[in-house]
Amino acid sequence: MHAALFRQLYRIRRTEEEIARIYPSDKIKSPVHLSIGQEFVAVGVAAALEPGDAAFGTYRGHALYLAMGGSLDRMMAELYGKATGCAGGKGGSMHLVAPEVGFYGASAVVGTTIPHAVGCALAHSLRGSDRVAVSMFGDGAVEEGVFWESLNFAVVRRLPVLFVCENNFFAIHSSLQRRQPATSITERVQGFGLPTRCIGSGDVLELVDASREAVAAVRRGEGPRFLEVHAYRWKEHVGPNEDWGAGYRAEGDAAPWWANDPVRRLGESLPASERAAIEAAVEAEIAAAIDFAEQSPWPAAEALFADVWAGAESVT
Amino acid sequence: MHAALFRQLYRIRRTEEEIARIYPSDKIKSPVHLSIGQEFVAVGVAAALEPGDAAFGTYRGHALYLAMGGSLDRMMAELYGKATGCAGGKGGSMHLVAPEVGFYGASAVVGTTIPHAVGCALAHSLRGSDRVAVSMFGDGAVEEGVFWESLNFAVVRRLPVLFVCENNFFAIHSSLQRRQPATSITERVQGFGLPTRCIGSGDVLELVDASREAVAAVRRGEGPRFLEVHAYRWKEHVGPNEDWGAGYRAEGDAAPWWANDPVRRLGESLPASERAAIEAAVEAEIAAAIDFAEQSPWPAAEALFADVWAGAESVT
Amino acid sequence: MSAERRLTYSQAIHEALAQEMARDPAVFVMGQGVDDFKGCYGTTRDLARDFPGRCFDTPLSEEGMTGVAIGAAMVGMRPVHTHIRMDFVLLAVNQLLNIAAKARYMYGGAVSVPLVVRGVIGRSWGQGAQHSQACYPIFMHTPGIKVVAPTTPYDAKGLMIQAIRDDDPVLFVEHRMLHFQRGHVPEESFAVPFGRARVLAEGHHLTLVAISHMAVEAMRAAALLAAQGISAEVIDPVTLAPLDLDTIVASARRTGHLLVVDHDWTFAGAAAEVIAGVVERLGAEAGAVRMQRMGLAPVTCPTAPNLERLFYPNPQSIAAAAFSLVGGGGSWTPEWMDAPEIVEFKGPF
Amino acid sequence: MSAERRLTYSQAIHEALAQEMARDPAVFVMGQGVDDFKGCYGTTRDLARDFPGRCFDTPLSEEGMTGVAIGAAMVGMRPVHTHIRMDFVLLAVNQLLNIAAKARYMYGGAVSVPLVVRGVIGRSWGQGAQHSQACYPIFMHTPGIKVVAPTTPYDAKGLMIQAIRDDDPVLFVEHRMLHFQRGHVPEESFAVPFGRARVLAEGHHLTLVAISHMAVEAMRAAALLAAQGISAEVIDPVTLAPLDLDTIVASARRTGHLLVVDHDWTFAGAAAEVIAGVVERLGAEAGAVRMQRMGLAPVTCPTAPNLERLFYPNPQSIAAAAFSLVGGGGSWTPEWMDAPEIVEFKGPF
Ligand SMILES: Cc1ncc(C[n+]2csc(CCOP(=O)(O)OP(=O)(O)O)c2C)c(N)n1
Ligand SMILES: Cc1ncc(C[n+]2csc(CCOP(=O)(O)OP(=O)(O)O)c2C)c(N)n1
Ligand SMILES: [Mg+2]
Ligand SMILES: [Mg+2]
Repeated sequence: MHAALFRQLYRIRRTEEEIARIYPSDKIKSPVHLSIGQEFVAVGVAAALEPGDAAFGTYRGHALYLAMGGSLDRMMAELYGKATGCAGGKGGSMHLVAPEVGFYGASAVVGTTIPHAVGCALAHSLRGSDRVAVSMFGDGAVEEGVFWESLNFAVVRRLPVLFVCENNFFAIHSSLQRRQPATSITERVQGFGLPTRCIGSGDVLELVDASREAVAAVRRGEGPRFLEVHAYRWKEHVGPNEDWGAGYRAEGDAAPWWANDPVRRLGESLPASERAAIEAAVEAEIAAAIDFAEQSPWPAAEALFADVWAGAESVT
Repeated sequence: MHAALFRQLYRIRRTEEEIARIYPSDKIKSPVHLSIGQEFVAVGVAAALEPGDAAFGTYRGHALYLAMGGSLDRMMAELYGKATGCAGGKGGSMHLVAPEVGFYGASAVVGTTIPHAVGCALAHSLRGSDRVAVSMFGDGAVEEGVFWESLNFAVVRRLPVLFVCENNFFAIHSSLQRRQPATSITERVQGFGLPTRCIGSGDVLELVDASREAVAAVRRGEGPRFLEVHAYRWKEHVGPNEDWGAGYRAEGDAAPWWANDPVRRLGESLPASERAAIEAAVEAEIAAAIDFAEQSPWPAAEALFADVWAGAESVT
Repeated sequence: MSAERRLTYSQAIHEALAQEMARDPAVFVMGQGVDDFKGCYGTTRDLARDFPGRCFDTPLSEEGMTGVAIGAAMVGMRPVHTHIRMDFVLLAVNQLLNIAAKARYMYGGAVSVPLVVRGVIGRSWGQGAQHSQACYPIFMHTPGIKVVAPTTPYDAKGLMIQAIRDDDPVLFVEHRMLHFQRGHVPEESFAVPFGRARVLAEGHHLTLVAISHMAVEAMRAAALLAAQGISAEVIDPVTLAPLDLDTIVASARRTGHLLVVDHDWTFAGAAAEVIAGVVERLGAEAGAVRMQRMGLAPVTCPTAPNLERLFYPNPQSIAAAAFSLVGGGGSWTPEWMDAPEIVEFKGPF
Repeated sequence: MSAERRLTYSQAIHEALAQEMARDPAVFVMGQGVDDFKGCYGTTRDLARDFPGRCFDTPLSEEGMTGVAIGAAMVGMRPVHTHIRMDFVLLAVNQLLNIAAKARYMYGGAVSVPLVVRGVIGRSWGQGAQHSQACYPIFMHTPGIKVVAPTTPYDAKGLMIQAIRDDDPVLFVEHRMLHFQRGHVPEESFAVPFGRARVLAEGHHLTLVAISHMAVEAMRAAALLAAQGISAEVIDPVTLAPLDLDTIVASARRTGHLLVVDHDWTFAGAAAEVIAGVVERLGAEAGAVRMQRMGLAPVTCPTAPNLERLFYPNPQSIAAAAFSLVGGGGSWTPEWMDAPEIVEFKGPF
């Protein structure tokens, strides 16, 4: 398992580092929200899922898309705005999607996909399926009323959904304590009477265990569960740079997270040769994906008018 | 105090009974949501307020409007759609308003006035005033995301607002257990870290005490508080009739509330002569209000175009 | 024989829902009160009994429940989400415009949202400011969501079936005063295609394009006008997006006069679109048609009965406007006609 | 001398806010990130420092915080609620339309809501489906809320001051590509009244009515057209509700050609209103003016740069449409003009 998890983590980390490297070239003409430092959250949760399960995420979605098994080539092409992108070049970094692996899409409006996961769980429940839906969102999303509405309905109907709050303590430049009460997110959710757990360690293995336990219970029909996972964003909110000088957070706060970096730690736990093989394979895959993106064609002009409606009709 | 409370309770009860009596005549051409059986909630809370405090309510708003000191004449005229109504006949039963006594208005969209009370409290806080804002809403409003958004902000900013949830266990024909988790509303709110209290007794005196304690703390700057008050709606959701035959609730559930009727109980605690005097005065006041409403003129045709904009300008 | 089968608009919607639920297990109905004894004006009555688990009540969470419906639709279900008042759909605009209307496009065709949102609109018994709005222009304006507003029981059934089968999100607009109107409805399942207006009455002096319940009022106005020797063609657009401009333009070109009567404010609304669309389509010939809009007074809806009467277009005011548009000389005050469905309505709310 | 004082649009808004906050203690600024180091494109920078407690960050709760602003306004405060993207205002439509726009009327004049809502609109750097919408027709359509969309720094300052002082709710529309445009702005406080369009360039062959950033693009188109001997009058409506139809009608009547260029979809939108309003106002003379709309492609906004270029009107496409509207013979393909503010923009987001 360690090798597989490391591969996932390393692949996401390096992919995003490459995105940051490429970004100043203006080849990626759209905002990117990097998960560098937080990859373990998506990786740890996705490791607990089975085929047929589904996940719904956010604009900070490269990690979840890849952890769910989305094509790296098509993601990179999407960032470049190419026809071969997972959204045909029409969605960009904020709207990754891969229904073929159960990733039903990312949205740039905070909180909006939370009820979609619940609706997917409702569909599973109406169909008598034992598949599970996962909703991943940030600490900021908890402030949107739709989170509480979604939680309420999921609990009332005992739906097979796992809520995962990726708490990185900031929404853009605004710290958690400026936006939310002193009680923890988990404490507030507990009041709704569902099992919750908070993982503050940054340990991907602990998260995998917790996710497996939670997903198994949800799959058994025990109703929704909630996980809060602490993490830290290493880059600026949007874009390829660091922003320690901006003044809204202290570089020192990041130090424990750097020291604790799950990518490095898991890598170190592997035999050197195994690790080197994984790294080499991933590097080759990323280089190929960038190449794929660069070589791919732009969408044809007609693509502008495609995909508005299901049929060919023009409506407005 | 008992006499004053009884007067308020009796006045609201009898006013609404008169509305129910008049309603089949079609003189009141707009939906009415009666508080019969629940009057003690508005009365108990309003008894804790001082001049300059403010309250925000719902379409089931006759009780709060009157408890805050709104003019009975103008309320009755408003129900009749007359020019002398508190909203000039343009709002009807669902949009009572009386800023002169701190009642900033009722809305027909569930949950909408909750953030207004918080905004009013914000204004008090920005001005350094020690006035308090009260938000009254039903159990159904707790399902709207805006409730949680409002609660969150009030706690973060420690605003001088008292939230009062009037829990009558139904939203239209839908029972609480179909709509919300098994945990109580109070338990769910507690997670936000503010002091809460739930009054299940239907006892107006207990509620007055609880409200005074809560309002005093809020006024001292201790931040928001939350009260849940159980009550029971005796009439149909909207309209003048009973609806025990409709099948969505059992008449037996109402029995304890009838037995416990605070209007009757408080009345019985008064000396007979004092009670009789209050009743006679209230009956005369109600008769006069009905007469006022019936005699008042319709709004002039020009009133159609007034009050859209602050200035005289026509915009669209 | 089938021509004699008459149902109310409410029954027609009910029949469409029941037939589609029987046909396709992916179809389900959700919304506040859909399973209660009133059954949303009867449109959902007994569906919860006949289709266990597939017609259910929801919490009071419009934004969240719309998102839930969207999520279910994304994975292949066909929800019909019912709102007893369109005004409450204003709580769900974010989910409908930012997600439902955009999902297919922003995901490059990978995701569909086959969702029907029913919104009940319109006057009745002093509903006032927040319980009477039409709101459809909001949805017409944004690509990716269709808007239909049937007037007859026949169209209500056929368009509901079409809306459910359609792979795009559809806003289904129902006027409360139409629910108990009766008309011919075949028993068998049938779909009415989107984008076709109906000519309710033929005429040659002027074209009345009238939306939703205004089509009923316009037919009454046409009767008043006929008595003055003015022959009005009455067109019900039926679907607002897509809009059948062809039928409207052909009629307007023929009559030379176009009065658009909306059950909504005119400013930046559906009636503005009809006029602008006709003008563009006619191009250099636009001068051959006199055009005008008519709709709600540009104010919030009042509850006082006398003001409410002035707020809405009615057969009298429509006929008077039409009369002056065609240049009918002198001053004519058409007689007041009470609409029975409005006079008789006192609930259910 | 004052004529030489040039500010950016962003600085002009900042100056308006600071001057009004200094003048009236009831004025305060709230919104996500308004007190951070980016200060909403600089428009709110340092206000938190200069006016302690009166410029503050909020949780991510658009509906709730809009309600909070409304509640504060009801009791006499004058909040300026800032949204870094108009798309997020879609979460608050219920509070804005069901409450802010209606409070005065449904409470019979007893309550005012002097609220300013700032919404940043428009393209930039592949913002895509959910970060680029204009949304103003939603608000234009409903009585009780005003909508302004200034184009120049001068108007940005003067209209912000007017909006804050106005006793009605006002939606203040700012295009991201305008924030760093420069222009003359007097230092003293001044208010620009609502309801007056500006003629940005005089001309006699056709009238270009262009909204928000499209006014900048239309001026470029006018330059292309001038080189072809076509003289375009460019009108910036400045305020969308109220709309200054007088100025537009007078110009269109004179030029005989009206092209409305919107930074939004045309269907049931602002451009439809302009056309319908002009048609009604001209009445029997409407045939003397050729009219047409132009706006976003009727699709969701894509992120691929080549598609985004096709999605928006640009000087070239505006000039070409104008050329064919005035009946310019033959085929003319105007040269492509890159807009510097678009090419240079790469954030801040
Ligand atoms: C409804 C809405 N409001 C505001 C924004 C602007 N915005 C984009 S990302 C973001 C921060 C969200 O914080 P969080 O949920 O903690 O996620 P993170 O970015 O930290 O991963 C905000 C406020 C938005 N996209 N959507
Ligand atoms: C946003 C919204 N959704 C739905 C409705 C329809 N509606 C009117 S009253 C009501 C029930 C509200 O229940 P509750 O808050 O418990 O108040 P009660 O009527 O019991 O006093 C509903 C659902 C509404 N008015 N507003
Ligand atoms: Mg965060
Ligand atoms: Mg209730």
